[in-house]
Amino acid sequence: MEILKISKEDFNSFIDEKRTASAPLEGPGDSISGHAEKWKTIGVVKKGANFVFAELNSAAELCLDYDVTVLPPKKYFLPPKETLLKFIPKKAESYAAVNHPGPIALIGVHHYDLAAIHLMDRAFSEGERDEHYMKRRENSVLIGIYPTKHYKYRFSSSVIRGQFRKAADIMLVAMNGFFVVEILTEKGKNYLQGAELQENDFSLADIEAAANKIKDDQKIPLPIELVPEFLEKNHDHSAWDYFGGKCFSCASCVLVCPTCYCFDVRDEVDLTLEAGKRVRTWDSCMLEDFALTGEGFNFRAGRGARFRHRIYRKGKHLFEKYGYFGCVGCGRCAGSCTAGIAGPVKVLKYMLEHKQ
Amino acid sequence: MSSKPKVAFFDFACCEGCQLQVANLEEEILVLAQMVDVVEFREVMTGAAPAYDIAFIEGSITRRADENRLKDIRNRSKLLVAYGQCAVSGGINKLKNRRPGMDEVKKEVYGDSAGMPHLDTYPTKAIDEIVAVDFYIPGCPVNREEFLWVVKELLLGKTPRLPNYPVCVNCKLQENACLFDFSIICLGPLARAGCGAVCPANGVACCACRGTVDNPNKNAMHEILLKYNYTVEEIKKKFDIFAVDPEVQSGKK
Amino acid sequence: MDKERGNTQKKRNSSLYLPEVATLINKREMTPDDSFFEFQLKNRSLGHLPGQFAEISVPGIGEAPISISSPPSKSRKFEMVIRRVGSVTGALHALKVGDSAGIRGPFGAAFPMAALKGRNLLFISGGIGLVPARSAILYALEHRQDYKDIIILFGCREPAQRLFTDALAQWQKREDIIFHESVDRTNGAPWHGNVGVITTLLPKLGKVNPVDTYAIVVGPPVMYKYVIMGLHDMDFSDDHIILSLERRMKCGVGKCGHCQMNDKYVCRDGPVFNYDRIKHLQEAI
Amino acid sequence: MAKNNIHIEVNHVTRVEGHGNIVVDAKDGQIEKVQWQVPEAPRFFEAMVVGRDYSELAVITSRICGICSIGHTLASLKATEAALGIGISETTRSLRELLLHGETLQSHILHIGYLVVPDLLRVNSVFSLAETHKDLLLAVTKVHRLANELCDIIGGRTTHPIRARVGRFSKLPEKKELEELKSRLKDILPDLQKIAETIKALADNFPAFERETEYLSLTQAGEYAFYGGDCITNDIAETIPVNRYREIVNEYVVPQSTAKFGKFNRDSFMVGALARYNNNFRQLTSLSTQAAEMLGLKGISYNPFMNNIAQVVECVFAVEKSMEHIDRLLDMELALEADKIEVKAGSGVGAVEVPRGILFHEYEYDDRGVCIKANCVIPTNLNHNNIQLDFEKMAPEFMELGPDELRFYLEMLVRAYDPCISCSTH
Ligand SMILES: Cc1cc2nc3c(=O)[nH]c(=O)nc-3n(C[C@H](O)[C@H](O)[C@H](O)COP(=O)(O)OP(=O)(O)OC[C@H]3O[C@@H](n4cnc5c(N)ncnc54)[C@H](O)[C@@H]3O)c2cc1C
Ligand code: SF4
Ligand code: SF4
Ligand code: SF4
Repeated sequence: MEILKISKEDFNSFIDEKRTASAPLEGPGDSISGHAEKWKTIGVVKKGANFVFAELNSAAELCLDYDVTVLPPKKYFLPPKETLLKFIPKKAESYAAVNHPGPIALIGVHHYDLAAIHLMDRAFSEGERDEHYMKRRENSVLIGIYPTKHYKYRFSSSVIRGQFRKAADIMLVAMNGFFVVEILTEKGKNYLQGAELQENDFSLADIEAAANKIKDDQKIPLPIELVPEFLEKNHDHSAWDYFGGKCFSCASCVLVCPTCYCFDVRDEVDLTLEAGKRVRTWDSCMLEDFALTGEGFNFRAGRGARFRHRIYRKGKHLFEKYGYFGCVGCGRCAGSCTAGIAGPVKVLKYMLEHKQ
Repeated sequence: MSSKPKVAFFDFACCEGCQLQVANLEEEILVLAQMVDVVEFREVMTGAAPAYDIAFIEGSITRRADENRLKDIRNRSKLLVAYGQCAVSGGINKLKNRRPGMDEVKKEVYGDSAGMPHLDTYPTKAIDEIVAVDFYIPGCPVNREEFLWVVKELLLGKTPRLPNYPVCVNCKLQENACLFDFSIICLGPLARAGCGAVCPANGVACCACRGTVDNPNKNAMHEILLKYNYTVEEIKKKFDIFAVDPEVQSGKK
Repeated sequence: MDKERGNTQKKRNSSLYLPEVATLINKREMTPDDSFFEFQLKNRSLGHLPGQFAEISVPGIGEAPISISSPPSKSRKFEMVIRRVGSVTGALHALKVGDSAGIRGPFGAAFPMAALKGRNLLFISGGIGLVPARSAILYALEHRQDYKDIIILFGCREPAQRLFTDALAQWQKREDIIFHESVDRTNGAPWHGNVGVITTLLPKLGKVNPVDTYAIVVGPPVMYKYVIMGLHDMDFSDDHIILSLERRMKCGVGKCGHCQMNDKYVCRDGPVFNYDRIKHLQEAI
Repeated sequence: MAKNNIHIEVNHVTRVEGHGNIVVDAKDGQIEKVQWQVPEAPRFFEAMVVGRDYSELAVITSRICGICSIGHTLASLKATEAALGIGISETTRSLRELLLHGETLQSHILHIGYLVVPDLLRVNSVFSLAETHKDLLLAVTKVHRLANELCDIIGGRTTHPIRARVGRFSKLPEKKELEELKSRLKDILPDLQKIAETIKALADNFPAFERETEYLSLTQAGEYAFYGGDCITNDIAETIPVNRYREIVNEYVVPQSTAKFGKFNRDSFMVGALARYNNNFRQLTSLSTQAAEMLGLKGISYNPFMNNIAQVVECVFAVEKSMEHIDRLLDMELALEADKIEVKAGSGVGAVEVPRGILFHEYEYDDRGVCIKANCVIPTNLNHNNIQLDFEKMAPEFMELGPDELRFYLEMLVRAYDPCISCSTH
């Protein structure tokens, strides 16, 4: 849409202003404008040896030069635990929806995470629209960047295409003390109103170069278009027993995955039993009881079957449904798996090497 | 609820740290005291009652006399909840059972007086080795939130079901750095979650104080141990601290 | 054969998960574990089709998917049969007439009753599978002239677990229905009918025209494999076998992931499936 | 029935930690038997730890007592560090002292607010105070909650601390947390004042009973001792280093108790807040000195019921000291220390003052750092004998009041010691 630039200092003071603003905001889209709320501003910060997305207390905390965050930004749109409804226990007349997110800005979202958000957007808007997720998305501005630091498990270049641009409102590229600012949406443009934006003197080629600066060590070992069919044919591959035998069913791989969104719903009440809420929490298909029914049948009782399901969801089911590979190649699952088995690259390689 | 359920708290051999967690509920314990009728709780009140709707049992059993007292409580209770790892598995008190025999144990502590009758003891038993237990609240100590949650579930007539997934889930949600990344052997992948991964979050390996998940993948653990040059015995010894046997499915939920 | 769906719940701006209120107007015990419930919505009919389900909830306890067992109706009333297995079903059993519950739905794909017009219908229901099947059976009986033969096979574990005993007795008597029933074992109860698993009823049907007949099969997971084998023996083709599957479910609208088998969401793509559409799915049966 | 025939049998005194019984028999106005019995089930910790790795000892012995788990953890760490020859940094020391003060505050306020006040008001439990003394209860819960949160922030958990390890802390508090903690500590001083005033108003209900005994505690130059120091009593002129603790505690087994008894220069001694106060009161901080004066504690007291009052004074002390340590920590560069310990054979003793008095742990390790011998001497151990001797003096003096009152005051005396009975039996 538009390509401008801003100095890093100006950018930082601008987001700090947004963060602390108390006057009514001209926000993106109808849902935000008129709110007298400040922008909750989320950015990448350091936590011990790792990076995480967290609310910024100051723009100075931002670390845009990072390898990967522990959890993906999905936690802001599908929180690990959120209240869907409130009620008075045992009084069905009292059910009321809870859904009024304030505006948030996410700064420094890597392109693969944006691709994942695009996929989540599809999942939560298509069919029955999930207002809880969608309102949060509508009330958010996503400011993306291209990875600038190597991460040994990343393989995003072999699986994502341009879809990340469908989620991003703004893309940044850091260059010589400046950010090149690519404004992709009206929302992004509104957000940046009042920022010290200057004419751009960089070429598109510069952006391209920056976007592709970091080369991945890993890649999906076959053309992704062929993956669904490959998986379809290998439902009974020895890989499932092999990996199932090593898997702890700990769900680390799912919790850190930006394209996993399975959830559980349950009721919580106050100790007085006078008020309660229906909450949604993250759940995971890798956990043993995930498919256990009330009458005690477990439809995915085996570790291998659960492991296979996760891989199929990424490489086949989501791919076929949305037209984009269901894994964005962030490598988080590979990096967080204690057993060292969760990465799709590793799994596909094993399958190719061990033709059943 | 028509009339408030009569609730009692009892303790056997233990450090009473779990009932302290109940006391640590602060203002909430006053709310709790309005929701239920606390009829017996020796540590904080004077009073006794003939029967209970819910009896919370803390501690493990180490003597015949305590065994009888426990059976008597069971007979007078509709629901019996074992809370704290001492009650659930025998907990730390079972370390005693790892020693060659009770005589040696007694001698170690009481020396020449070890033979005196009032010092008698037998190998530590968990509560469900003696009476039927309806619900378990594991942990050393119990997690206050989980205790309250169980109480609420019972008040609502629900069946409290403990998390059946490993501590790693709690860890990931807190975005802790995994201890294996620092070559620290953590029992988290086998241990039952629900503690909020307090130990890894504080830089210390999980030692499975809440027992294991129903179906821990011990083969996977064996492989990891080999990778880090540990023996199975060394790990089993870690599980011994809280009397958890990853080889035996406890069936405790 | 295309999916048939009722008019799903009115679009709600606030939340997909916000239930409406339904009042319990009638309840009776059918077996020690199963009770019959009749609910009434405030100001609309549920608008379901046979085989659909709704999410029913008790605030503070939780929500559970339950089949609607009454046939489609313009009235505000609908019926369910609920087996007490855990927390939510237990709390529902504790409801008294006049109490209310939360309702979302109807959800899911229905039995293709319109597409089956002019055919023979073979209902095979095991245990609580009779509950969803009942809405289709009653629908077919209400539109008796639309269908040719109606065959009903019902089996359950023991006589004490028979549901809708009055209806079973009626169907037994009706001239325009072929009805057979069996129990796995009598367990000491007086019983003069067949004893044996439900597939032992199939040979009693004699020659059934597999081309003109559709089998509607609902029962516990273990039942499907054997019933399908039996139907294959009777030369049924896979597209003439219609199943209703059960899975764990949380949202009912194809998001939470619990009911997923391969790429299908049982809550949206099912629970009613044509067997030929799912037989290749390793996680289906 | 003769008027002065009394039989009292309290089977498990309530509102104390653990199981203790009181038995009194009197015929014709003559006490025939008065006994403090400890039937608590022993857990045999000294045998449990044999064969375990040095790194696990504090984790295990922390479970001796839920209420003073921090004290056990610290005594255990000190013993292990003494045995392995490990020093600790300023930061670690300050954090440990902070933890210890948090625990003292937590334990004392719980005892005073939940267990003693009901006696002073003659009700069965703190639950009955929810309506009549709401303000007091809210002050008590506020202080108790903060004390717990302090332990949480510094130790990683309120009970059975996680971060305190051999030679180091496995995680450090954030400066922000420390600053906030300090301002909240300041905040509760008025609440403590309110609690102190309430206790003062009720203090007449403590009986005027006295029995002089030997008071044992740690002492050190310059500071009212909790974490460091040597042993002192009012009967000795020179301090005795903690590694010679066996000369002082002289434990022995009696048939009435599964917990061991002890004695030094007299037939019994007393440990705990009053013993610390009696030995070290000149070293109290300014606010705690004021609190002592306000509560009528001046100089040495021989009334064991004053242990409760000394606890109130120590609450104020703990808050003041905690704030000091926080200031000290805020001035330091807080950096996580590496876990690098070289094991060797050796033995060592660690002692700290825990809420109920002086606590000793002693371990011996082999060259792989595996424990081969252990001994733990718990403060309530050391008090049992003193309770017994107080009973023997008190029973005849209070018999006049009738059996119900006698029983009441004997129970109240037991509570005054704030005994941790399961801990003493361990
Ligand atoms: C499409 C569809 C239609 C249905 N129709 C009907 C119907 O018409 N009638 C009907 O009665 N039912 C029906 N069901 C089943 C019904 O939804 C379940 O029985 C119900 O959800 C159980 O909920 P609950 O809260 O009562 O049980 P829960 O309390 O959730 O669990 C019940 C039992 O499951 C086991 N269990 C559950 N979770 C765990 C765990 N984590 N660990 C160990 N054990 C566990 C326990 O043994 C427990 O007793 C249908 C289900 C579907 C999907
Ligand atoms: S992270 Fe690894 S061990 Fe854990 S569930 Fe995933 S694949 Fe299994
Ligand atoms: S499957 Fe693994 S690599 Fe792919 S998006 Fe999920 S976490 Fe990232
Ligand atoms: S630190 Fe332990 S509990 Fe946490 S993720 Fe790693 S293995 Fe799991």
